[in-house]
Amino acid sequence: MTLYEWFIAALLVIGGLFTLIGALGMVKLPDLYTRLHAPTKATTMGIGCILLASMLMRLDRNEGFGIQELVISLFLFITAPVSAYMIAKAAMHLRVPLQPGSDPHRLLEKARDQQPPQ
Amino acid sequence: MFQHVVILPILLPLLAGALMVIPAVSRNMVLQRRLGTVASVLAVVLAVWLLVLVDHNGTQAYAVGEWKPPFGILLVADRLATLLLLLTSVLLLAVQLFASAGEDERGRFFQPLLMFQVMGIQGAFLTGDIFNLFVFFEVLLIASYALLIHGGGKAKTAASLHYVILNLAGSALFLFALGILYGTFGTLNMADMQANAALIQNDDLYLAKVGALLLLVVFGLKAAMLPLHFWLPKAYAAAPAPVAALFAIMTKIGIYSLWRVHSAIFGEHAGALANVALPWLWPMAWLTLALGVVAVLASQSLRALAANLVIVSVGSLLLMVANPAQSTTAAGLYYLVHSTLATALIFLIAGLIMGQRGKSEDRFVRGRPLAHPRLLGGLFFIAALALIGMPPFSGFIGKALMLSAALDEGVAGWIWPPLLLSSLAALLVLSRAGSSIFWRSRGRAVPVTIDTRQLAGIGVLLVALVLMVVLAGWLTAFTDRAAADLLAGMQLVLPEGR
Amino acid sequence: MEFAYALGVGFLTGAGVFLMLRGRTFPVILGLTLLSYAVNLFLFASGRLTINAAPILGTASEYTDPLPQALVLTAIVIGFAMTAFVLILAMRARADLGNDHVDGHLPPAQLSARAEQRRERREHS
Amino acid sequence: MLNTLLLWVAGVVGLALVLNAWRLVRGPSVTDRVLALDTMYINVIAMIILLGIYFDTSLYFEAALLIAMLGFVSTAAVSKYLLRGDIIE
Amino acid sequence: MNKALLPMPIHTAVLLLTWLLLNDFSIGHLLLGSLLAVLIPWLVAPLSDPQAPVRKPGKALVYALIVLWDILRSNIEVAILVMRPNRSLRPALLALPLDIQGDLPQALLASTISLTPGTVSMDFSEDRRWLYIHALHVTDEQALLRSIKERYEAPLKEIFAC
Amino acid sequence: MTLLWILLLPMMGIVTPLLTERYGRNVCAAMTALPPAIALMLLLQQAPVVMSGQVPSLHAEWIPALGLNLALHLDGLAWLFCLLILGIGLLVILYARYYLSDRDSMGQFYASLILFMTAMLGVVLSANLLQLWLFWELTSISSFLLISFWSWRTDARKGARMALAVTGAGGLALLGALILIGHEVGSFDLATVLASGDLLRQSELYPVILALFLLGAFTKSAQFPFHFWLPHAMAAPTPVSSYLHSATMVKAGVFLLARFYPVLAGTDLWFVVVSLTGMATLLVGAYTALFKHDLKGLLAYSTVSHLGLITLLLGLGTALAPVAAVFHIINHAVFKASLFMAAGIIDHESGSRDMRKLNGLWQFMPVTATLAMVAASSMAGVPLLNGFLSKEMMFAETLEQYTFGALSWWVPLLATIGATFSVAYSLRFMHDVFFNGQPIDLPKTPHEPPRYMRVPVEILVVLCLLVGMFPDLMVGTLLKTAAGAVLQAPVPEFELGVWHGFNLPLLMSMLAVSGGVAIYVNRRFLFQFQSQFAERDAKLVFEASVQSLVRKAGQLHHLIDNGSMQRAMFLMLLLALVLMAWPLMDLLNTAGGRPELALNWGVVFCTALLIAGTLLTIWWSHQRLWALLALSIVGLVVSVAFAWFSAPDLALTQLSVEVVTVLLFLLALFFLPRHGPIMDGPLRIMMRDLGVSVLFGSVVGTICYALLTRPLDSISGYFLEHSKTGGGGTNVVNVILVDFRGFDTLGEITVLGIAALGIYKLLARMTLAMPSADDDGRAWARERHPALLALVSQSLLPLALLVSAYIFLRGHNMPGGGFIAGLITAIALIQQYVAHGVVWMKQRMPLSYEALIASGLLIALTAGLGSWLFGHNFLKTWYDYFYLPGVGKFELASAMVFDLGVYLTVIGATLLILANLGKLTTSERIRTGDE
Ligand code: NA
Ligand code: NA
Repeated sequence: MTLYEWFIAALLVIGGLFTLIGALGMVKLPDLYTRLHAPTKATTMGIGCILLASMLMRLDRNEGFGIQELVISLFLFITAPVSAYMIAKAAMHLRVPLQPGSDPHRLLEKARDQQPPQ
Repeated sequence: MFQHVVILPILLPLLAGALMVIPAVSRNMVLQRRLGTVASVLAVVLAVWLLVLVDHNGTQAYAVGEWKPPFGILLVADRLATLLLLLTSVLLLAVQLFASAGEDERGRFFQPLLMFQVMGIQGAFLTGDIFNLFVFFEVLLIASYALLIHGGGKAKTAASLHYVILNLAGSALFLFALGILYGTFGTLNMADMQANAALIQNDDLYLAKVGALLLLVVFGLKAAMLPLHFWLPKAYAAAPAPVAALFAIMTKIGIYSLWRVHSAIFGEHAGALANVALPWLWPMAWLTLALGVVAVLASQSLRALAANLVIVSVGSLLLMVANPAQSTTAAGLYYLVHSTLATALIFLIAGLIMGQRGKSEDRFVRGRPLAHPRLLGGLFFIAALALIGMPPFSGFIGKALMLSAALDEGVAGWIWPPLLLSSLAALLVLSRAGSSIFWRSRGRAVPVTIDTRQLAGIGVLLVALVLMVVLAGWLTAFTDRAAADLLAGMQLVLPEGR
Repeated sequence: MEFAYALGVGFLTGAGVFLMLRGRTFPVILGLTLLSYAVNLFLFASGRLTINAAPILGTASEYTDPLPQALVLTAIVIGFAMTAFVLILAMRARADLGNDHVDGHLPPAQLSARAEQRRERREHS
Repeated sequence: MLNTLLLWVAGVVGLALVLNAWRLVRGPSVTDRVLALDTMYINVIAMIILLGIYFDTSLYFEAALLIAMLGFVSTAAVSKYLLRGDIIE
Repeated sequence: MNKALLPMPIHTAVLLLTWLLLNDFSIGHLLLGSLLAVLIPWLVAPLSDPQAPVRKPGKALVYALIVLWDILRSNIEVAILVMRPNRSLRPALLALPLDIQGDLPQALLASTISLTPGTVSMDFSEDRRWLYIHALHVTDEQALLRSIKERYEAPLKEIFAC
Repeated sequence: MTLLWILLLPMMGIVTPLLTERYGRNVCAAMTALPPAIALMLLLQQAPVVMSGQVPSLHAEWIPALGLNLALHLDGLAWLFCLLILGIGLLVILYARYYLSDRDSMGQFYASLILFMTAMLGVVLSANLLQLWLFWELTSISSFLLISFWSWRTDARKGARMALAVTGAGGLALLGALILIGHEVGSFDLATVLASGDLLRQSELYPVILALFLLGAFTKSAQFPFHFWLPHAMAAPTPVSSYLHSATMVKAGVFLLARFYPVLAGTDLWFVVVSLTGMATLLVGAYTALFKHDLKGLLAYSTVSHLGLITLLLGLGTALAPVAAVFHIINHAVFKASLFMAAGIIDHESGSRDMRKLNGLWQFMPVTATLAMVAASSMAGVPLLNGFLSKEMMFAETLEQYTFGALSWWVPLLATIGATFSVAYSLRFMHDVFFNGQPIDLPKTPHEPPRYMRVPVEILVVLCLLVGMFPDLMVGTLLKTAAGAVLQAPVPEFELGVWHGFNLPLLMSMLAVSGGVAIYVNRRFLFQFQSQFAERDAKLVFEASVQSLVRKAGQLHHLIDNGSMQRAMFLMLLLALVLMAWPLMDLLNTAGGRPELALNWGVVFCTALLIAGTLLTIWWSHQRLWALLALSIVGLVVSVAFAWFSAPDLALTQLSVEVVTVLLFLLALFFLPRHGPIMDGPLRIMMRDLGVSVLFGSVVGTICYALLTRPLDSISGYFLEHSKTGGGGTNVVNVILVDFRGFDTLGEITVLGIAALGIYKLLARMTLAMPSADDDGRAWARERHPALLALVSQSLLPLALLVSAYIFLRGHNMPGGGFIAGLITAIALIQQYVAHGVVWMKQRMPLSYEALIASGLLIALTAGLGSWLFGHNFLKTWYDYFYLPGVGKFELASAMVFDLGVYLTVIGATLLILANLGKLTTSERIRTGDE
């Protein structure tokens, strides 16, 4: 294996690892709002590394200037925050508790009280 | 140019339908109706042309895209198909005219849907490719779903729900069957499939059998064979009159497919697969007819009665299919044409009657007197005679042909009693129906006009029924030839020159 | 691999059939959807299973059977059209008939159960 | 060598899929399920990209691209459904 | 530039670039891509609301690199956080007072916050003056808010001059 | 040709009354009578030919396949019947002119009457069995119209229906018999059949044929026990009765017996059945007639009785019995027609037919009374009248027969008893009506009828007298010829004299007359005896039995079809299951010889995920949103499976369809209940369904496995080989879709387009209850269109369109194509709908989706039709490579145009569906002011 290949392998391992960590987070984190952080791992580091690996692989095999994977990243980078945003919004609307027994709306007010606008 | 006449019965309605969807056309009722009438008349002309052509020159094939069979889709116009094309286009003309009197304004897209429906039907009759048959089935089904709900109303919605869901399940079964057939035969062309059927061996044989039997369910559902008939009475009774009239051909598509697939592909020549469906078809056909008789007796309204008479005709036809021979097939074919026309006629008449009887609609109860008792009574009388199978209309010829054919095949003992009893039941109930609707009245008639276009539509069917009697000699000879063709199996006809 | 595939198809089919036998429109449509997945996979299987042999010329040395793929594609599209129609029809039925039973009316047993519930609710309030 | 690694990575991604599926089953809130499904979409993208590397083909790229687009559309629609009931108003 | 011909120049550029990313570079694709890059904005222009223009493209590039770096960095931090027992976590709901206005800048800020691990934008207040943020693990809420404002909001404000 | 005119003239005459009705009663009657009158003259003109033993005939082919041809012949029997039909028919036309009131539609009446006349003529003239049947049924039909002429009367309607039912049933039996005969003989030609008597009598099917045949004949001729319909047919106007129930309709049955006498008679079975039936009918009719208070009722039962007599004669088997039968057919026709007419006059002029009220009419209408009494005497069998002669012949023949061996003497005895009652009821008709005191409560004061109303009666009564006194002169030749035609053999010598000397038949006649007088005188005792039997109205019995039949049928039908879709679905799936499982039992090895692919963890995970998703969908089917999420997993795995097993196009399609489906589900879910019952039926049903599902799934799985593990030899090699060279594309699947099987695709996009139109229709005028809160009663979020979502959706749109263009353009060579591209475009636009709402979209993109569908279909169609210009078949594609400096080689293909059609249709259809669905909800919510 060349160094180049080692690099690709490393990217793959990192990608897989972060994907798994995201999934673990989904399983073990205590509430929806904390779990909301998990897909970020998968989308950014996880998928990013794997896509990069794929791109490098293509370059290595001399199949032209194939960096289509960047388009997927572009899409994900644009959409992932909005997905999270919409889910969070829905959760707040449904009053999914932040901490056991809490009302998220109350907490929002509290958060604002702590910091008056400058 | 002439070689394209085979595909025109499909393309013409598609073109007409697509044009009618263009907003400028779809909002202009007059234009739409004219277009529809022109297309319908053209369809009849085309069908006659094709029929004459095929009768003289033999089966015509058309390779779509010029890919040689079995690789491309082949359209096959043989006598059987062309006769049914003619039937369909006559029906279309009648229905189109009738609906143009105002039924088509009770919701949007009626006229184009009519065209699409006919496109699907014509395609199903013409195609020589089993998957293409599925596609055209779906075309005609989705169009029928859309037509069934035309005008709206609770009854239509409720009936549609059953009709649509059951047919969706049927389509799923169709695809299972196609998967199995392709997975064993490796081909989709019907003629090729038939050629392979005789050669199939070992375990593939049983798998192919599964496919063939599944198709029996699929076509049985379309044909309303017991116990797959449950969708029919409601759907027919709820549909708007012209739609119900057009639906008269729907069950016949199932019968047609059974003939095509089970009498030809899996017919005599299919080696170990020969007549694989018959042992199952036989009892179900018989029960269909028997239940049809019971249902006819139980009918409480004209449309329900007509719908149940459809089941009876299906039962009779299935019995003909279940005994594949030239005489039975020919008799069935004649009766098929007759019963389609007669059923359509009674549905159109029922539509007119409903419009004049107020809340009693078409039920066999005392109701408001009709505004046109003589005209409608006369029409009803004619339709009733045709449906019962009494002279001088074509029903008796069809019945007599079937009785005679059953005798030739040595199955008269089974077929005669239900066939004769079904006529008796129809006679009992239709006379009760007529006497309730036309003679037992209360209150005063409300003036209702009957549009000439409605009469024209009915007239088309009447003329067709009369022609069936006058030209019965030619027609029976034709059906005989068609039956012979069908039972000889499908040959992989290569289109001329290509 | 083939066994796993067939297992999946069988499961989908069974589930589809079970749901299609339900009395409410929504489960029935779910069932239809599951069944059409099953059907599509089944039809696809008629060309047998192959890996890394997509029927794109020039990408492999041997290719899988392309015909079933084309058939399944057609079937998917048609299935989509049908599902859409039946879904809207179910809505329409609810609007017209006031309930979501496939027969357009609740069976007597469930009607009485519902009346019971309503009575209880009245008593509670 | 790299192929073996790929299989391992695919296994890991598959495991991630299963873990997310578990969250989908568990809930408890419907938003949890939606979130789990959204994450699963992303996992499937990874899976398909790995497939492409494994088979050394770019045939699956479009599928991955499509999932990226469509996953967003469905998540947005379901959230909208939860918020407003009516997704197109 | 002709507004009628190229209603959305940035889009056109992005589209052309994307087209070339999707396809291998060739003269043919350059032509085809240009055609599409002109045609598509022309089609979708009615469906696009006007947005604040980018005043400082160079800053924007720098900003993108900063965000990328932050993603890398914080990913590792958060990965470790996730692996630790739940009870050591101190999640918090924060309200970020917004200085920047305009849909696009605010959207970019919210997206940036969500993309960088450890924080998720949850909602805007109805008056669009607050952005609610959920943080996975906060020890100093004020510090976090301040860093967001400095590191992301300020550059954005500069880029869009709002 | 004359023959044809005899039939055709009346046939054309059917319309004349309808056309001339408006010109007054006389004109109408005259014009109605004209065609039959000419026909009658033609018939008389044929008399010398026929009497000389020749049989004019006519033959034309009609339906050779069925053996049904147009064949007419005029032998003696036919001539006799034609004479009766036309002659009495003309008299009835004249009579009816006066009988019908102004309220009655004369045109309709005459038209039906002439129709009936034509039918009867057809029956007797037919020389083809099936053609005979055709006219036979026409008589039933036209008599239905005649009996029900006064359709506002319940008894008329019911009587007509009963008559139709009974004769119709008989007609069907007859059809059976005739087809069997034709089958045995090999021809439906009457002459051939009549020459094949031995063949038929020796046939195995002879008993069946005879049974069916007699059923037809007996029902028509009102033979016991099928006689009950005849008295109720008396609800018809009297001219109808005097026509149908004397000379024609009921005579059709005996005509048939006579017609087939040479082929079907001559066996013990025939003689026993026919003579017993005839005798029973004779007795029952005669006995019952006596007790009828209704004038027409009496005559009706008398008719039954006399028909029994004729039948009895045809069943006796003696040499002269058929001659006697023919003779009685003539005589009965003549006297019964006149009697009905007389009864009609009485009814018409007195307003009643009740003999308890009608008394002493002699004073009021002496001429009519005289005529009626002469005719009644003939009916009673008084000497010097025609009825006497044939009755004497009958007595003589009963003495000749030996059908019942040692018990044969019962036949003359019973015949005499029948004749006795016949005398008694005839006496009652004469005495009770014209004498017997004064009329009671008659609605009108009786008087003689108009002059010409009596003429037909006069003519017929004169005939009674003439035939009675000069039989040989009047009917000798006719009888000989007709009997010859019946026997199809030389007629034995017979003598038609008024006086045969004192012999046993005369003694029987005298016994009958004196017995009849005695019975009539002592009728009170008999009436008393009879009154203890509750009279059963056959009409009510019939009606009740029909209703009970309908009810039972209804119950049975409901038992089978209770309107439950679940049952229908269950039966269908069960049938499919059985039909699939059946052949599998023979499959010895599930696994075939094809090597299997190796399993790996990815596949295991995916299968597990698929199964989990499937189970979850079921488990959550009551929690509908959750079920939808579970369904999405399944869809995702299916897409991955397609990708994994080398089907990238399928994966793409599945994915994009999946999303649109989910959106649709979500839209629908807004209006459907979001929760369902967990148990939607009894546990028993659930378990049953579960069982069937498990079996179904395992059967399908087994088949799938069996297929997968067997080698396949398919036509696909051709596609791989010709895709590039013939279709110009390297994506074989796409080339199949747009080229090899482009026709399928054309159908497929048509389906999509139609579905959209259908959904548009479904959504029209749909009123939905808009939920104002979610499941938990929580009000909806206030923000309609979150700004972030709106912004991002906007900015993604051009990107998505670019991707769709990318997928469209490369579809021919790489995964993609018009369909997927169309869906991507559609989804991107729908995303705008989700993000911005319908109103916003409508303002900014006023696009007609119908137009899009139409143009898509038309483009695809045009792409196909284009090849016609080049002399090729529909959808024959074209492609070529071009070079441009700087750009290099590129390909243009007509398939791209076709694909463009697909693309547009998909967009149009998808958006028409979703956007309209959205539109609907918006308008609703604005109206309800739910915000
Ligand atoms: Na973040
Ligand atoms: Na009296």
